[in-house]
Formats: sequence, structure tokens, C-alpha cells
Amino acid sequence: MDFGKTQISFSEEQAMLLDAAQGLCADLSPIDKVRSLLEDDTGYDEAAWQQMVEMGWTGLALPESVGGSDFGLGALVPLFECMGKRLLTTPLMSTVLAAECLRRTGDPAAHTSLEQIAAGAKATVAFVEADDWGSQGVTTRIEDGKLQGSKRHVADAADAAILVIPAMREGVKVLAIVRGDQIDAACRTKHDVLDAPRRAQSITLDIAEADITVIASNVDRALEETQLIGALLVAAESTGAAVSCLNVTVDYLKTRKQFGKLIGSYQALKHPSVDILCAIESSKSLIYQAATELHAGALSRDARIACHMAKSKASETLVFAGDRAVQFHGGMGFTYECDAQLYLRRGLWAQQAFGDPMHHRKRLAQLILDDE
Amino acid sequence: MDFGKTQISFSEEQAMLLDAAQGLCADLSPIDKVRSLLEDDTGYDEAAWQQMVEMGWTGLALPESVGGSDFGLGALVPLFECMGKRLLTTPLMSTVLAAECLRRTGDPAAHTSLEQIAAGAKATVAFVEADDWGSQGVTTRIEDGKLQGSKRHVADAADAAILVIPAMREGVKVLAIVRGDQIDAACRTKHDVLDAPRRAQSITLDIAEADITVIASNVDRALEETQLIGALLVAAESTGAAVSCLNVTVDYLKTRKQFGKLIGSYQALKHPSVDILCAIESSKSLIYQAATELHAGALSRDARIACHMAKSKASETLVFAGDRAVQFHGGMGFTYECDAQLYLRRGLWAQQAFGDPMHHRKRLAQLILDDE
Amino acid sequence: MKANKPADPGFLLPQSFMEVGSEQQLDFLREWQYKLWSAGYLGMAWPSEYGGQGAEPVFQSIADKEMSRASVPIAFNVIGLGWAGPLINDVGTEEEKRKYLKGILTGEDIWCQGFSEPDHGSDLGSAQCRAVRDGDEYVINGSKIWTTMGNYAKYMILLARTNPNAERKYDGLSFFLSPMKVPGVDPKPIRKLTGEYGFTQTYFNDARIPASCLMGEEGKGWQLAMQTLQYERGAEAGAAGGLSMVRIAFEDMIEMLQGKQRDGVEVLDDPVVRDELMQLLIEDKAISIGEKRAHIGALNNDFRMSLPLSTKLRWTEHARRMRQAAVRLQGAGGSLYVQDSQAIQGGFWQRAYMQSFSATIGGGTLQVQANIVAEHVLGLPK
Amino acid sequence: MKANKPADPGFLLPQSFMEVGSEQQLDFLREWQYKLWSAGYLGMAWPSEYGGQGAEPVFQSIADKEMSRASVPIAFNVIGLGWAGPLINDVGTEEEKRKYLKGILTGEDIWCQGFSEPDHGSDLGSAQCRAVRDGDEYVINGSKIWTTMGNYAKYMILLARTNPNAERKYDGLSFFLSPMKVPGVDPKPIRKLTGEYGFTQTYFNDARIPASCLMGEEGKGWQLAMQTLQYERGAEAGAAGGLSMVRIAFEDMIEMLQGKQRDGVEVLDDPVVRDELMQLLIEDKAISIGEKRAHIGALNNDFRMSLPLSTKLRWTEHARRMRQAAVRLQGAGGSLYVQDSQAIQGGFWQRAYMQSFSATIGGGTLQVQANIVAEHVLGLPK
Repeated sequence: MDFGKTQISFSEEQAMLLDAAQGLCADLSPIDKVRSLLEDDTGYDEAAWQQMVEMGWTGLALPESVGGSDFGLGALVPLFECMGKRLLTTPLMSTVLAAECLRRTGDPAAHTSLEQIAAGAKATVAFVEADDWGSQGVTTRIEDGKLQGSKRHVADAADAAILVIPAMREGVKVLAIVRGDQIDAACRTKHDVLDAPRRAQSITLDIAEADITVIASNVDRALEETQLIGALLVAAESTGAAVSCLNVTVDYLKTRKQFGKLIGSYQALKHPSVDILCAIESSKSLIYQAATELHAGALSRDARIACHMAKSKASETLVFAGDRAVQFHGGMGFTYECDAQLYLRRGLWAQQAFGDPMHHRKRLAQLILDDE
Repeated sequence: MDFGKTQISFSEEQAMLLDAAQGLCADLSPIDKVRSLLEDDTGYDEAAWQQMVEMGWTGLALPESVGGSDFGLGALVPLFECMGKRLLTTPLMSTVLAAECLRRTGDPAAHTSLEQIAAGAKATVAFVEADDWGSQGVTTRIEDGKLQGSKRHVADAADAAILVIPAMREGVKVLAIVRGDQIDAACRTKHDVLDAPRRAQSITLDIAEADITVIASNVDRALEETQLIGALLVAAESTGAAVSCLNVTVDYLKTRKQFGKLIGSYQALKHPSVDILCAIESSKSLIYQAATELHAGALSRDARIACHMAKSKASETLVFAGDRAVQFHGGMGFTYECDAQLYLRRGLWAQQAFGDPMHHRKRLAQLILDDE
Repeated sequence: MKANKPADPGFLLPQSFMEVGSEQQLDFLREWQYKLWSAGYLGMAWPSEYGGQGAEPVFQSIADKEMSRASVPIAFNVIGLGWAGPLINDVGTEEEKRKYLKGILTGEDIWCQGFSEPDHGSDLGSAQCRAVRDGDEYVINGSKIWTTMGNYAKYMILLARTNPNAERKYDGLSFFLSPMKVPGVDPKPIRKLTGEYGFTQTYFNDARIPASCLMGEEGKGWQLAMQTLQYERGAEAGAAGGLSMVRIAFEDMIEMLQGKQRDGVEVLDDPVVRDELMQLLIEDKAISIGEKRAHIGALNNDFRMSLPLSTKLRWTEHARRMRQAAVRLQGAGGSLYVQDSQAIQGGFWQRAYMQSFSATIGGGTLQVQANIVAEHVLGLPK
Repeated sequence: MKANKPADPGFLLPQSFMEVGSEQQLDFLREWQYKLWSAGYLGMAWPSEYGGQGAEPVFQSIADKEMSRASVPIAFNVIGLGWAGPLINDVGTEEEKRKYLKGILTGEDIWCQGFSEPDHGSDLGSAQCRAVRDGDEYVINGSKIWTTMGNYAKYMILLARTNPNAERKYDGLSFFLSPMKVPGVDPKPIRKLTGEYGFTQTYFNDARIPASCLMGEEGKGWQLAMQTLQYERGAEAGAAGGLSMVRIAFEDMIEMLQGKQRDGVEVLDDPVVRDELMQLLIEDKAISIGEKRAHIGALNNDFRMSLPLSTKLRWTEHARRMRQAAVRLQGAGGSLYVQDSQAIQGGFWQRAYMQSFSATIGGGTLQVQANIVAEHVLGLPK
């Protein structure tokens, strides 16, 4: 029986990228900026997006043949960790996942879209139709010359130039590449996402087949692998958020007094803070180990094991950190003004995205215990 | 959907019995007495047993027609809680369960054995053959005029005058009533039970059918119900043990100093002590509610729900209390001399007896969620 | 009572009086309370000359339980019904009774509470808000926080410092039945983590109130404040009754989960989910049964006062855990919030989970309460 | 190394040096250590004139890892190999080196440690055991606890108080390489919660030891004791190597559970069990990976020193939980103990679980360690 790898590697290049990302994210996303965008329609700053495009982040994991820098998928992990730390929320995750999904089909028909994404086009994948991340069921269909159906929880759909839509055609799952302007405003409903910086829509599709590109190669595998990579990126983002959440909490514990003592000196607050720290350290180790195992080709068993572990742990960690952050801030934690709630809401969103911890442990158990 | 009852009743008579039991158990089983019996072959004091018989405890739940006092099954709950508190361990539990099992068959052939038990005969039931409390499988059989097979984990088998042995006869489950003297020493292997005061054997059977009484009525139901009642009695005993375990721990926390302060003033020890207290209060509420629902007839759905809940909670509580007791005693807790280990070992035994917490929650879920 | 339950108003009703955040909710609840009072469900044990019925307190208890079972909306004027009213009834002057009691019952006069201050969350005795006598008036300066419905209230029960030089800090405090609608009193709404309103921080800036607002003697405010805290327990302690908080039951969570899918199967058929749900149910039942067991002396011999002192701690923490689990088990739908038409039950559970911190923090954090149990029940050192 | 692993001796071998409880075990382990030394696996970095090989420390590291992977028995003379030996090597006199080092490597001279006292578990600086100079001797009175293999040891590293009037309590302590087999030294075996032996409490009753046993100067004992604690980390810090504790891996638990039944099906097919096992596996992996990540500076920027300071805390607590789960998942067989022929794997897991408290308590309880992490990593106030 093989229980997965423990090695971890981190190159000089990755360290430099991390360093640059840390600086840029801090500049782009101070906390008052985050707050100013919460109730904004777009939810992010277009100028920030452009800077990220200029840094080449949309093409980081794409091959040079489509204009990418071929830096490898692993490079995205520290990037999303940094963004999570600053609650910097843009269509980048949706975009790189759309690219990853298209690329993994290996279909030449995806080439143009990949070039557009590397050059900065926003994109997204409509992964689910209902509330169940564990189901691969698709009822959207291409029939009688029409793409018809509806999708929920489509991240960053509002601004996406390219939407990747899984659909059934003659009993086979395909990907329809749809342009944003092919979906009317009337066919879009904005979601009210618990994680306030995050944007998503549910969409209804009714488009002529003649107007879309259809990809039929390796669709199931591409979707399934992309979903697992999505889980890892959310885990990375969550880990970053958990770091900041703990820092915010610890800062409060160091300054707030009750009954004449700094509340951080009470073990009832101190020891759970250490528990959060340890959970964060676990999440960090697991996301970086998963990053080490991620390669451009088909996901290895070790990579799958690592992604399941990382998502399960990181999701639990952020909910735990956010929940305790609210509690430990006392009355202040109960206010909208206190940042603790931002992290808690992020955690409640993130635990669901790409499957919750129980879901990932179920898949992990299959790999570990059933796969001989 | 119905989620079980919450009412609880406790009669004047029960209160008096509890009071008497508390006194007697304290007298019979001071902690040095418990320790002196740990490595004793019998594991209990025959004189103590006789006193319990004189108090009528073996017939407490039996009808007057066999010499019992018809006090009701619920009366056993406070009794075993008291015994648990003093770690007073005798064949009483095995004996009352054997009586209960025989009585629930409603078979007149059990009458003599029930009279003997009410008069003080020790008895036991061989519930399992393997290590799985959740399996009702029996391979012991009556065939060609012989009772043959083997049983494990037979509580108090060494001194039992009456052994109730589930066996298959012509494809049907029956109970064979065997006398203790019908099983040779060579057919008995003493178990080394983790809970040091407890005694059990594995036994091999090879007895002529002509020499045993066979009961064929309502066997499955009687066994299944008795096992659930056994679970409740173990829960009661565990709850009593948890009370003492917490008291022992709290006493230490009030006297031991480290770094110049009583260690009980540290929240890292204080708050988990409160958690243990709350878990004990839950266990108490659940065992007494179950006692309220227990009647002589077939177990009601509410009674079953209550027994499953009580066993699940009480088992977890004692393991938790015992584990923390060892930890909180520091170096002292690591010694055999410290009583913390006695409670922890009791907890490790008790969590398995009559099914562990997960097993009971599984059955509970069937009753609550599937039973419409 | 079940038959008289009002129809769904079409907007989210508050689960407790701490959640009243809009005029719409307020109007609905004021009307509902008036109906309750008209039907004789409130103030049963208060004297009839002040709007009550002069009956035995036990009748109020029974009515309260009936309301709870029927899950009707709350009787929202909680500080009036449960704190100020009982106090006025017990120790108020004839004039105070005539002036205040009936308006409390009908819901016409909304009351709020001014005890906590920003710098002294759990430590009431250190309150710094000043009240200085000036002729026939007191001049108030300072601020109070977590004043529920402060922006809607007509009166506040106010604990303020009249003597900063008192030897014991408690002896410097006085108790006022203080008007809210006077110049210099400025209740500023606080937005809660749920995004809604419901509390205010009330600022006092040279606010002048009549000296007759002083209740009892100057310097004896601490005792009156402590007395109001005891009424919190409910009808038996003299409160005018009504439902102060809608209890979210375990059953509600099961109902919500019915038909939901995870990994392609019914979530209620998932063995791991079932195990977790049973753990929650067992805790739920155990606390409920404990409330009944608390009344049977013989079954409370091992740890005296343990059940009364730990029950709030346990309910509030259990509620937090249960609601957190309910959100987690919703799948992708669990990430939607109250404005979303696809949010499960209108985002009820997300909001309820976040709202649950008001109970684990308010009235002394869980951490403080655990200390109390450790010290008073187990006798562990401070 | 795997090929040279000795055959199963037919009795339970200790998982750590703290569990050596019988002559039978001792004889086996002494022979095994001699073999290890003869084959060149011990003392690789120690000078060849004292029994070592004078090689680079990295070779010892490699050998240690190989032994760990092969799960060979422990090199039992741990206090000698890892504490006393390195100290003597670093700061000992020529005479001390000649007298002690080789016997440590061959296992002929067993060493024990005398730091902790019954009344000062985690607080070494308060040690009260007295050493009074009397001519060419010191007279020792007092007692030391948790002296591992005290009843088998020839020497003890002893921290004793030579000056009770020193201004700082630390300055009153001196360090001795003290003989155990002299009159007045009485190591009394302590029975552990597992029922086995392994520790002693050592009583000193006017025990006279040569003054030459003093190591370094009088009053400088605290510094030497602290230095030995640093060697605990392993070969890189100068220890003579060898496996000091057999690690129980997650894999071992899965292997044990294979084929076991619960509720009539394979326990490893039970979804609730699988979920719990995966939680344990994830924690197991995360800590292992963390040990490697600790060496990559760029990945440790958020909380400096967090991994080095928390790893022991986490391993020991994880080991306790994993073993507790292993016992619970055994079904009825989980209630049997080591003398039972039907106990699963000879009661290995029951014993291992109880034994795990030596790590969560010894060397500073988990509670004390959590304080250290909170204060040194998070900067929380004392």
C-alpha cells in the first residue's frame, strides 16, 4: 500500500515569483480597497487585473506555443496563497482554470481561446448545474442545432469573454466554447455569494450550435482534473486567508484588555490560536507538496492524493480560523466593521468550492484503501 | 419525524434505592479494596456478592413469580452508576443480563433458571463469537445430539452457574442453558481484560444435548434487546466511573503546584475539565431518560433511541475523561499507582462492550432517519 | 396559538430581538405584540391596573411554552417585558408603574438597555458613562454599546456613574429610566457581521434628563442592574412573558437537508453525514433532558449547580455547531446568501450561524462562562 | 540493514528506551547495540581513539535514517549515546573521555539521567537534591524521578544543588557524572500505567561519590544540563546515533485493521471509519511534509520558528490520537491486553496508546509547549 509522497521542492524561480507576488498583492489590495469593492458590481479593479496580465499571470501555466511562460502549474499555488492573504479577488482563478480545462483536452480547436487567455482574456468554466460538486451530471445539451440548458455557480461569469460549457451532444459529453456576448443580460442572474468579494452568476443558455466552438476530445478527464486543480487553488487561497485571519486575531489579542489583563494571556484564547497556527502549517505543507506533484500531463495518483489532502485540510482550517476570529474578537467580532467576518465568509464559500472536505476524504480513501 | 423523548421520571422508591446503593457500594469498594482485587483470580469479593444478593439486586427486575421484586429495569441504572463510581465489579451485570435474556424469551423452560438467579445464582450470556459486537452471526450449533462451538468475551464465565449459549439448531437460533460445571477447565481460557477488575473467558463447548435445556421462543428478539439493555447498563456504569475520574482529577488540580501556581488555575486544564463535566451531565441525562423508557415488555422505539444515545455518549465520555485524567496528572498520571489509569482502562473496555459509539449511532440513524 | 400564528410576511423575521433591523420588521412585530397582549398572552402576572391580568405566574409560564411550541414570532419588546418592566413592578414607585408598564405590554413604548460600554465588555462594574446632577436634571456624557433597538427605543435602562470617587467602584453607579428622544442622545446603528442592523452604540453628549428619571437612590444602581439580570430567566422571575427567541431545532436542519444531494446520492443517506447528525442530535437531546433533570434533586447530587450554571454555555455552543454543520452540509448552495433567490431557505442557516455568535459572546463570552463553571461547580482555583 | 534486522525474539521489544522493563529485554538490546557498534553504525563521528570512527557527522545521519526505515530494534543506551557521550566529547577532560566513551558505544556501561524531581516536574531550575563537599567526596541527599533504566545503569548524569544560598537559583546547581552502584543510591522501579516497568525513582541517602565526579566547575551545572538538552536533536548535534524510538506509522494501523469486521462488514469498508482514517492520514502526512518544508526558507516566512517549535507537540499528540483510534476500531478485541493470546497483535496498540502519554507529558507537558509556541511564535503575552 502506498500512502502518497512527502517530498517537497521549491525552486529559486518559484521563490522569486512568490516574492514579486507578495509585493504586488500587498500593493493592489490593502484592506480598505477590499472593503470598497465588497458591494461594487464588478467586485474587482480592472487596473489590478491589467497589472496581473502584464506580469503574465494568466499564461503562467500555459505553454509557450500559445503565448504562455510554461512556468508550470505549481507556480500558481504560491500566487493564490498571496492573493488569499490580501483577499485580492479577481477573475484570475476562473481564467486559469478555463485555460487548464481547455488545454487538458489536447484539442487543437482550443488553441485560439488559449492564446486569448494568455493575452489577458477573462474566462470561466461552468462546472456545476446543481448544488452538488460531487456529481458529474450534465443536462445541458446540444440538440437540433441549439445549445440549451442552465448552469449555476458560474464564477466570474459576468465579465468572462470566454465561457467553457460542458454539455451533452448525442450522448457524449463535450465542451462548448461560448463568447460572453452570446449570453444576454436576461439570461444571467447574479448570485449573492456569502464571500462578499466573490462574483458568480447562474446562466441560461440558448445559442445556435453554428455560433460556438465544440470540443469533444478527453472532455471527462479534462473536467475532472481541472476540478481537482481548482480544489488545490482554492486550498492555496484559503491558506493565505487563514494566515491573515490569524494575524488579525493575534493582533487583537495583544492589544485588548479585559479584567485588567491582555486577553492574549488567557490560555483559553492562546491555545486555540496555537491550534489554528498548526492547522495553517499543515495546510501550507500540503498545498506545497501538491504543487510539487502537479505536472502538465495527466494527474498522477500522488498528485491526486495531494490535492484531496490539501483541499480537505485547508478548507477546515479557514472555517476554524474564521469562526474563532469572530469569537475571540468578542463584541467587536460581531460587527461588520471587524475583518474577522470577511475571513469567516471566505471560509464558508471556500469549503464548498470544488467539493467540501468530506467529499475529498471520500475520494482520498478510494485512492488509498481501494487502489491496489 | 419523531426524534425520541425528553421526559424523565424518578420515583421516591428509586431515590431510596439509589441512596442505599450509594452507601453500600462505598462500603464494599474503597479504592484500596479495588486495587487489592486487580490481580486476584476471581476479581471480586464473594462476601460483597452475598450482600448484594441479600439486598435483592439479582432479582430487582425479575417478576415476583420467580422470586424477584419486580422493581423494573430502570432501577438497575442508578445501581450500576453507583457501582461504576466505586469500580465495584462483580458478576451482577452478567447475571441480570442473563436473567433478562431468558425472561424475554417468555419460554416456561427458563423458569427454573430465573428462580435460581433471583436467589443469587451467578449467570452470563455468551453474546459474541468473534470481535464484532455488531454481528449476530452464530456458528455454535446443536447437531447430532451435541452442542459444539466456541465463544469469546464471555463475561464472568469462570464463576457462572448458568451460561446462556446462543446456538443454531436445524437452521434456527436457540438458547442453550448450560451449567458451569459442564464446561471443563481445559475448555476455558481466561482473557486478559484491559479493564483490570473485569473477568472474562473464551470457552469451547462440547456437551451432550441431553444434558442441556434448550429454549427456542423469541430468541433473536430476546438476544437483541438484551444486548441493548447491556449497552445501557455499561453506559450507566461508565457514567459513574466518569464522575469519580473527574473528581480524582479535580482533586489533583487543586493540590499540585507548578511554576508557583496551583495547576487547576490554568485554563488549559480548567476548561477541558468543564468539557468533561458537561459530557458527564449529558451522559447522566441520557441514561436516566433511557431508564424512564425501559419497560418489561418489548423495547419501544423510544427506548431503543434512548439506549443508543446513552451508550454512544457515555462511552465517549469515559474515554475522554480517562485520557485527560492521565494527561492532567502529568508524570504521576504515567504511573500504575495513580488511579487515572484505572478509569482509562475501564473506558477502553466499556467503549467496546455491547457495541462502540459509532455502532450505536449507526443504529440510531436508522431509527431516526429511515423509520417513517 | 398555532391556529393564530400570523401568515408568512414575505420577508425574513428576526429570530431574536437583537435582530430587528428594519422598519418593516418593526411594524410587523409591534402589531404582533399588540395582538398577543390583546389576546391576554402577555403580562398575565402583572397587576390589572397597569395592563396585566393579576394571575399566577405559572399561567404565564404555560403561555410562554405554548408560544415556543407553536414557533410564533417573538414578542419583540424584550428589554421592556423582561428587564425594565419586572423591575418597575417590583421596586418602582406608583408613578413609575403608571407611566411605564402598560406601554411596555402593548409594544407602544420600546425599551433598550444601556449597561455595556465599548471598553468594558464583560466587566459592567467598571462602567464610565457619567451622570452629573445639575439642579433638576442629570447631565449624561459617555457611550453605551450593544443597545438593542436603540434607534427605535423610547426609554433606556441606563447604568451610569454618579460618583467617580466612591471607595468601591460599584457604589459610584446609579440606575436611570432614561428617555432616548432628547437632545444629546445619539444612537448610531451598528452593522452586524451578517450585514444587517439591530444594535446601536448610543452616544451621550451633554444630554439632559429630568432628575426624576433616577430610579431608587443615587449610588445604588449596581444592585438594581443585578436585579434585572435575574429576571432574564423568564416568567417565573416576574417577566411579562412572550417568546424572546425562536429556537432553531435539530428537526429544522433535517427538514432542510431532505432531498439534497451530495456525490450524487441523498445527503441523508451518506453514512458520514448520518454519524455527524446523530452526534448533534445526541447533544441536543442531552441538553433538553438536562433541563428537566435539573428539577429532580436526587439526580443532581454529584455536581451541584452544574446544570443551571452550564446550560446556557452548552445551548449556545451547540447552536453554533449545529448551524455551522447545516451550512457545511448544503453543498454548493451553502455558499449563497440571503439576497440570492437560489439560496437554500433564503440563506436562513448562513444568517443563523453568524447570528449565533451573539449568544456565544453576549452576556459574558463562553470563555468567561467556562471559568464560572470551573470555579463554582468544580471548585477549581481562580 | 534490513537484511541484518534480528529475528523476532518472541517477546515484546520496547518501542523506546523508556520501556525497557525486563532483564530479558535488556540482554537482547545490549547484544543488539554491541552488534550495531561492531558493524560501525554507532559513534561514526566520535574520535577513533575512544571507540568511534572520526567520520563526518552526516554519515551518522544517514545511518540513523537507514535504521529508522528498516525498523530495527532501538539502540537502547540513549542517555549515554545522546546526552552524556556528546557532552563528554565536547567539554570533558581527557580522563573523562577515556573512562566513559567506549563503554557508552558498546552498551557495556548503561547511563541514566537525574534531572527531574518529584516536586518539580517541568521546572528543572528548582531542583533540590543536595550535594555537599566533604573532603575528597560529595555527599548526596534527595531524590530524582523518571530515571530511565535507573536500576540497570552504571552511571547517572546528575544535576544537584551545591549551593542553596546562591543568588540566582540556577547558580547553585552542579553537574556530576555519578556512579549508581555505591551505597546510599537506591533506584526504586516505578510501575507504569501500562503495568510494565522502565523508570525508577532514585533515592540518595548520604550517598558518597568521589569529588572527581564533578564535571566542570561547581555552580555551573545548569549550563551543562542545558547543553545536554540540545543534543536531544540527534546526530548533527554530536550524538552517537542509533535509533532511539521505533516510529509507529499510519500504515501499521491500516495493516492491523485489514480483515477486521464491524457490523458484519470489513472495517476498512465502513465509510465513517474511512473518513476518520483519512483525517488521521492527512495530519500524519502534513507533519511529515512539514519536517521537510522546515528546511526551505522561502516557505517559512509567515510564522518564523513555528515548525521547529511545534513539531514535537504535534507528533506526540497525533501519535496519541492515532493509537487511541486504533484501539477503538478493534471491536471487542480492543478490550484485551498483552497477556491475552487473542489480543490483536499481542495488545501492541493498547500498550502503545498508554505509552504515548510519556511523550505528551515528558519533557514539558503539551500544555507547557503550547504556551511556548504561543509566546515565541505568535508573540502572545505570558
